[in-house]
Amino acid sequence: MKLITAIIKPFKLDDVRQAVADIGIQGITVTEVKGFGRQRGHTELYRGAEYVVDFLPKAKVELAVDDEIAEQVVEAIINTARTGKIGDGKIFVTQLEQAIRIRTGETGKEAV
Amino acid sequence: MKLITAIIKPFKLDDVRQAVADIGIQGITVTEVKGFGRQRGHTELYRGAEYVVDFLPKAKVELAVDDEIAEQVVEAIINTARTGKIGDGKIFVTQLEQAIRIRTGETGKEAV
Amino acid sequence: MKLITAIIKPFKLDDVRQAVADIGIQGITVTEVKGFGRQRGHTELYRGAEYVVDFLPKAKVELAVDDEIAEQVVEAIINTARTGKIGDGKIFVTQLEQAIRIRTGETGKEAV
Amino acid sequence: MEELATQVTGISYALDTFYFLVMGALVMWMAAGFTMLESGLVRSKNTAEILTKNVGLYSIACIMYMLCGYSIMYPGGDFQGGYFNALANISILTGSDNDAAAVADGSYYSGLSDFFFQVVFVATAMSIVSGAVAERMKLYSFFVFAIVLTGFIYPIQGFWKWGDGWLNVGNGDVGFLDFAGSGVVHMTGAAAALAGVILLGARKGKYGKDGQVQPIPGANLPLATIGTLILWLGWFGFNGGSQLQVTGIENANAVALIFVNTNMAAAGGLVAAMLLSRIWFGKADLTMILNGALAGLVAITAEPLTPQPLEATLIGVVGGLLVVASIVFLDKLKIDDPVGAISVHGVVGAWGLLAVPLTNDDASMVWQLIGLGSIFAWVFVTSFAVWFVVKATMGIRVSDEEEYEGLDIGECGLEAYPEFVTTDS
Amino acid sequence: MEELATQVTGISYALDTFYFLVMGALVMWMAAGFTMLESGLVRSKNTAEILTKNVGLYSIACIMYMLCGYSIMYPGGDFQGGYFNALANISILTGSDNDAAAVADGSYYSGLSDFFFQVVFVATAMSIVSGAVAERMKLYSFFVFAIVLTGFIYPIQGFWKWGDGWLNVGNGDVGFLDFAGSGVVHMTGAAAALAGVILLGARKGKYGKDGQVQPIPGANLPLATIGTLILWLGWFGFNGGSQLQVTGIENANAVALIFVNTNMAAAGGLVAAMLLSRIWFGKADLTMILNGALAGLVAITAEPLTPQPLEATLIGVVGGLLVVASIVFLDKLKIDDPVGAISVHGVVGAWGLLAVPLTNDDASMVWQLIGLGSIFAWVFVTSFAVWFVVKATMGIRVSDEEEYEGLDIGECGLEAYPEFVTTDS
Amino acid sequence: MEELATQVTGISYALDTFYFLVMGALVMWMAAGFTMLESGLVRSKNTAEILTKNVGLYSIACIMYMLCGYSIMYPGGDFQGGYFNALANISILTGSDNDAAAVADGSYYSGLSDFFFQVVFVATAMSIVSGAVAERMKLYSFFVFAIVLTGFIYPIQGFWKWGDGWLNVGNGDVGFLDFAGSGVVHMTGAAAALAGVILLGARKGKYGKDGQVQPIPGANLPLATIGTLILWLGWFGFNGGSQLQVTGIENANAVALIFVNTNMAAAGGLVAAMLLSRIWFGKADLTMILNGALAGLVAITAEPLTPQPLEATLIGVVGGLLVVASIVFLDKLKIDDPVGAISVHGVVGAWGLLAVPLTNDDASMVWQLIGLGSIFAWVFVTSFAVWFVVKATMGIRVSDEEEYEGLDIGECGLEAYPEFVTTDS
Ligand SMILES: Nc1ncnc2c1ncn2[C@@H]1O[C@H](COP(=O)(O)OP(=O)(O)O)[C@@H](O)[C@H]1O
Ligand SMILES: Nc1ncnc2c1ncn2[C@@H]1O[C@H](COP(=O)(O)OP(=O)(O)O)[C@@H](O)[C@H]1O
Ligand SMILES: Nc1ncnc2c1ncn2[C@@H]1O[C@H](COP(=O)(O)OP(=O)(O)O)[C@@H](O)[C@H]1O
Repeated sequence: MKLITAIIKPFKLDDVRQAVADIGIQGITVTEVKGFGRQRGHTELYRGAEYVVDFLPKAKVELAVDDEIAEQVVEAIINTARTGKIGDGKIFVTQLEQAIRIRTGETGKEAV
Repeated sequence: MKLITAIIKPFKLDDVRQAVADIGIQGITVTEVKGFGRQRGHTELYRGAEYVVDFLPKAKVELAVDDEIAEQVVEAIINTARTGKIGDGKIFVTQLEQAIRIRTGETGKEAV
Repeated sequence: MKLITAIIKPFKLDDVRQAVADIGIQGITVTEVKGFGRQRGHTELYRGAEYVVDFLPKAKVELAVDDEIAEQVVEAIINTARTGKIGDGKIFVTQLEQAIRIRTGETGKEAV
Repeated sequence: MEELATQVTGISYALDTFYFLVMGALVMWMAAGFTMLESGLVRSKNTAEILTKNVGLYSIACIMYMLCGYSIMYPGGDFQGGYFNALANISILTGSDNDAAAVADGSYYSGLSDFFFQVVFVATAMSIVSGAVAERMKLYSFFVFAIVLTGFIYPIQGFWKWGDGWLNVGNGDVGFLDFAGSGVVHMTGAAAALAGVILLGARKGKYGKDGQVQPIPGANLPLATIGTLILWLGWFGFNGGSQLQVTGIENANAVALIFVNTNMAAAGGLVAAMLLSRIWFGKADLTMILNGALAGLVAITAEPLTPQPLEATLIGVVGGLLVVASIVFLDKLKIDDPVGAISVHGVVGAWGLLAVPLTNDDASMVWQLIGLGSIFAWVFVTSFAVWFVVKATMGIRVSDEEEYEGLDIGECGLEAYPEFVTTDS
Repeated sequence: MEELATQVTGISYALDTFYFLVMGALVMWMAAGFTMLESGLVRSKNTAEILTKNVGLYSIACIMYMLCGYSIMYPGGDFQGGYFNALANISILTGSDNDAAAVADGSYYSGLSDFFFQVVFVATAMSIVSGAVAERMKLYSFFVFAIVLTGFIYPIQGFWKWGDGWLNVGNGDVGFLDFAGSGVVHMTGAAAALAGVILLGARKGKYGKDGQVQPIPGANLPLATIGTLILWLGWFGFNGGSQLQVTGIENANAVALIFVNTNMAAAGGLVAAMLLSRIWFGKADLTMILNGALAGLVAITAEPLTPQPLEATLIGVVGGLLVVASIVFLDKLKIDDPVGAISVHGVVGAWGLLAVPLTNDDASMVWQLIGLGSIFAWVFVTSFAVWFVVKATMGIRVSDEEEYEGLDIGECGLEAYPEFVTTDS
Repeated sequence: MEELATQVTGISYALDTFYFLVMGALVMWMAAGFTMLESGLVRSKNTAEILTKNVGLYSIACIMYMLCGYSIMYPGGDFQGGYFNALANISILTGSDNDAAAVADGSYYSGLSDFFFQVVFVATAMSIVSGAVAERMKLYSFFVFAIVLTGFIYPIQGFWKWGDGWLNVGNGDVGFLDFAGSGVVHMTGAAAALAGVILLGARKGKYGKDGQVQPIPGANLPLATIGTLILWLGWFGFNGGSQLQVTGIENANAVALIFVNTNMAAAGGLVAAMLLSRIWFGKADLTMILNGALAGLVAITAEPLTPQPLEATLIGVVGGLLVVASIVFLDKLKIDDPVGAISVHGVVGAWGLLAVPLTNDDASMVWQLIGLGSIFAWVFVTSFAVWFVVKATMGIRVSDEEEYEGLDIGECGLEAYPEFVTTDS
């Protein structure tokens, strides 16, 4: 199994969820994160002094998937999360040794 | 070493912490995440219009553990986090190449 | 490639960012997490009753880096995040199978 | 004896002036009510901007009404029929006030206390607009409109009724009554808002592709609630002060009855909206409930003096039912009003005007409709024109990116809650 | 001459009426104080519901008191001993008020201003209940209780004292005094709350297995603080208006002294709670400090007129000490009161009653105890019965799941702070 | 006839007393304004502490002013030149008030109403300090200073001007005027704050190594905004009550003019700050805008009666411009004032004093400078000494760790927003 972690623009989250659901992924876990990258944050002003809020809000999407569909999932994320503008984010894939569904104790493919 | 990541129901967090502490785990890291899965979110209402809040708050627990006790930890989490109802969550296990304690620079087993 | 995950004290975040940027890392992703460890939380008081807030706010920094500079990055983090006091945090390193830049579809080294 | 009479006159004058000032201060406090209500019902990313809009519009309203609005609305004896002649009548700037002779002549309170009371009314009308156009309008375009509304559009129709113009009872056979301004103030604000909203369009994402409503919940309901309660308190001044005098048994009784009726109408509106919301939606939707209380208040404003307390409660009840239905209905028409201002002040303002003849025989339904129609038409048409010009020149809507990112950063450069982690919405 | 006398009477009547209305408006403002205080001291997931409860109960109280409460409490001359006969006396619905003859006869303010002042008192009593039962009670069960308390339970005991019933000084050798309602209003609210809390039980998780207290911190302390300051301000109306008249040197001096004493008692209570909290717990617990100020206010309410300012301060100090001890003690008894209402209004309300004889010789300790005991017994027993019936029929407590998820979603269908990320609690 | 005269006197006395109490209640309400303003402009981790500070200082101010401040400031006829003799004059503690004879002699309002009005002024002065020293000062050290300022430093300079001391017009050729306290109250607060800030130092991280300003945004701008609007409302009492009497045509007109001018100055200050902020920084910085309104209010406080409304607006405009410039300038000097209190109340307070001769011929620029200088010098020097002693004994600054973790945990043991997830800052 693979653990796919995608850092995406938050407003793309709904589309990405839809896209992976279409492939048959039934569950994902999302975290609000701050991204620092080539895309720059914005400038704020407070009482005459400027300062840079240098992070950007991003959504981190984690999905555990079966090896067979991993590539397909990655493709789907790329296609939906891409705007073509800087800051679209990254996808990281790592090897997942085991996945267990707590409720049933099922493992592996059955668990995700 | 293994990195064990468990997505659990938030109100089970204290029990899980206790259970893994009993096994001798001294540290864990917890993140508030939003889970999308088979368990459905709830419906809200605003000015006459309904809408679905389709995520559920979940706690993501991360523990770096020594290979030897990994299984035991997983068992402990399953046993305490299980309610038997849908949405109990998942446990993911990945291989950890290295763990370092920043304060001392210790690595591996000593570090976790 | 490696995925380096560092749990650090939040007020060290800026220094760590600076340090890894100096090595040439262009992007990082940061999550606010709660840490439970040897370092204890603080006691609060509410209407005459005490209670322990037993977690500490920590920053989780994730960086995908090329194998070659992984060690250098880990060193840099250790050096800047260390205060020598308990609670400085941990660094975990895992193997990254793949990294993709969503915007361009670049993979591997080019992507991070 | 004569000395005593002078003393008594001085006391009477002082009491009426003091009453007027206290009532005016309560109405001024309504500015805080609108500010909190609106800042609670927008998203967090637009909160600093709506705060800025509200405090800004209040100040602009005061300045414009001082510079010309007051003299347009109350041209006084010298008024010869031309609105703009009225600009000459700017004694307010010289701060002269009634002397003993004027008082002997029948002036029973300070002219400046009248100005103070009136100026906070204009601000109220303008506050109504800011809620309806929230979360997407450019800040300075809004302020330009505020200048025109408070300096000209409002005072001109205000003159019709309260400045002794053609809509005033006593001028021929006119039977149009609007005691404290369901029409002159509230419907005016709503008409201006409606014109703005039509030209502005809905917030991005409010209406789905198939027309379904996608709610955009307000970020901070305690603020919306305290805003409503502030308005409720301030309304005692709004209606109670509109009696204009408290001395004398009759006046004192009148003010007391107005306080009771104002309170009962709000209570009735709130309970009605709560029950309707419970029956219709299955839940006690707090935002509807708050709008219900405000609807009760708007409904009783046109005539808080002739109904008995029980009747006042029922007038409020109808207001509360109407406002819930109206909010749902306007959403069907895709008229996007984040705080429900058009429903509360416009639809229910009209109801308030039409309810007058039910308890007051001096009003005729025909004249109420004439008054309603002419005020609405005047304000809507002129406002539409002004918004149109502003749109064509400065633009009235922020860019899509700014709307997405929030107006706080774009317009104010800061965030209302910089430290709090919010979900992106 | 006669004309002048008439004018003077008109002014006097107007001033007393106006004073009464302003004081009443300040008391109405206390509704906002309770609303904010309570919404700051509950968890974020129960905030919209407590807001709904507060604005709803205020409205219900106004309607019930108009429909029957006022006539039960003040049956007037026609009262023949039977409480429910009083229902006949509903002149309030017809809005008649004093005419010149009645004023000549000694009526010195508008009857409707009296109703306005009284109605906001009932709402105050009911507000006290909502805080104590917060975070676990069903919304509509609460409203059913509100109907009974404000329409019947409160007015009946109110009649005993203020409606010229058996507890009123002047009726035989009665020496029970309760100037503005430490007992009639505050302890009444607390007794009703206590009955409810006993039947309702504590919030899940408040008390650990071994009985230790597990604090459930309030989500928003700025709101709790502004709520307290609103109550402080409103209390000037609560106590100051209870003099019932301001004209005449003596009355004016009395109202001034009441303002000063009210303020000093609050200050004393606050400082005392702060110091005790510092010594006992080692920290300046803000929630205790706020309760201390309210305790000072409740304590002085039974007699704000006979103490000197320094004595008033000390009466407040004792209130402030008592409230801190009481809150800790009630938690030991596992009486779970999220906002401390039972301690502030009940325990300290009793202290207020007992403090009257210290400075006022017209009160006797025995009669203070009789009054205290009979009001408490009446309200507690009848409230218990009503809560019991409601529990047996509609139920009073939400399900465990709803309590865990928060009452906002369950009862109101929305969230108070939908965008803000909160830790699950 | 005589009876009627007595009645009229009673009414007149009552009206003036009632007016004074209502104005005083409005000023008391300013305490809530400062509390909200400051709690909105600090970081969330210091919010509970600033709330505690504000409610605590208000209470301390009331107690100290009762115990000795009032008699020092208004020693009355018995005053022989020695300040501390004044301590004998503590009739306030015995609650005696004017009787008929005293009223016949010319006392036209209750002495206790005067105390009430004055006591809320002291609290205002002290509130100014708390904002400037926020986020780093020890709670109890602050309270110790509060005791000294409100009990001694403030009353002594207050005596100079308002207690008929050497700065009062009528004493020889003195031409110093300060109607409602731009100097006596506002600049006093600012001078004490400045002394504290100098000894205390800036918040960690406020100024970068190369001296650049690193903004520390306030956590909750809706609170800051409602705080400002509360202050705006309260200021009608602050300035309007300082006329001291409302009966008589002239007094009533004066109070009305003061209301209007107060309102216009605030509006002018707000708009000026908004435009300057727009031009200078490119954005409508809400915090500057709010400070602009307060600056307008402070500016008009020294003389709200002689300017015409348009002049009042302009005096406010200058205040609004000054405050923006001053805030930026003080940051250059590394004087760290989280809420801008020194600029709003000090710099603009001075402007208010200097603006008096522009419209009032009774004031001379020389005497305005003398008054300004002597008040500032007295307050600054004595405050500096007190802060210095406190620093040397108890310490005034919390430890670096406590400052980093937030004063809420350290001083109050709890958090203001315990459930909300905040970014660490
Ligand atoms: N090496 C990295 N490790 C972890 N996260 C990264 C890395 N590089 C970028 N990111 C994340 O991806 C986001 C987008 O990256 P950015 O450089 O701004 O644009 P792009 O995705 O177009 O290359 C960043 O905000 C950050 O959250
Ligand atoms: N494939 C997956 N990858 C990542 N997280 C998942 C995945 N499936 C489920 N989850 C997480 O686990 C939670 C519980 O899953 P759910 O399907 O609701 O019930 P159950 O755990 O009983 O199967 C989800 O809310 C989500 O956070
Ligand atoms: N085994 C572990 N797995 C995951 N996170 C850990 C583990 N041990 C510690 N941590 C994280 O590291 C932080 C610091 O650990 P702690 O034991 O307090 O001090 P130190 O870093 O000095 O050993 C913890 O707050 C927790 O977030």
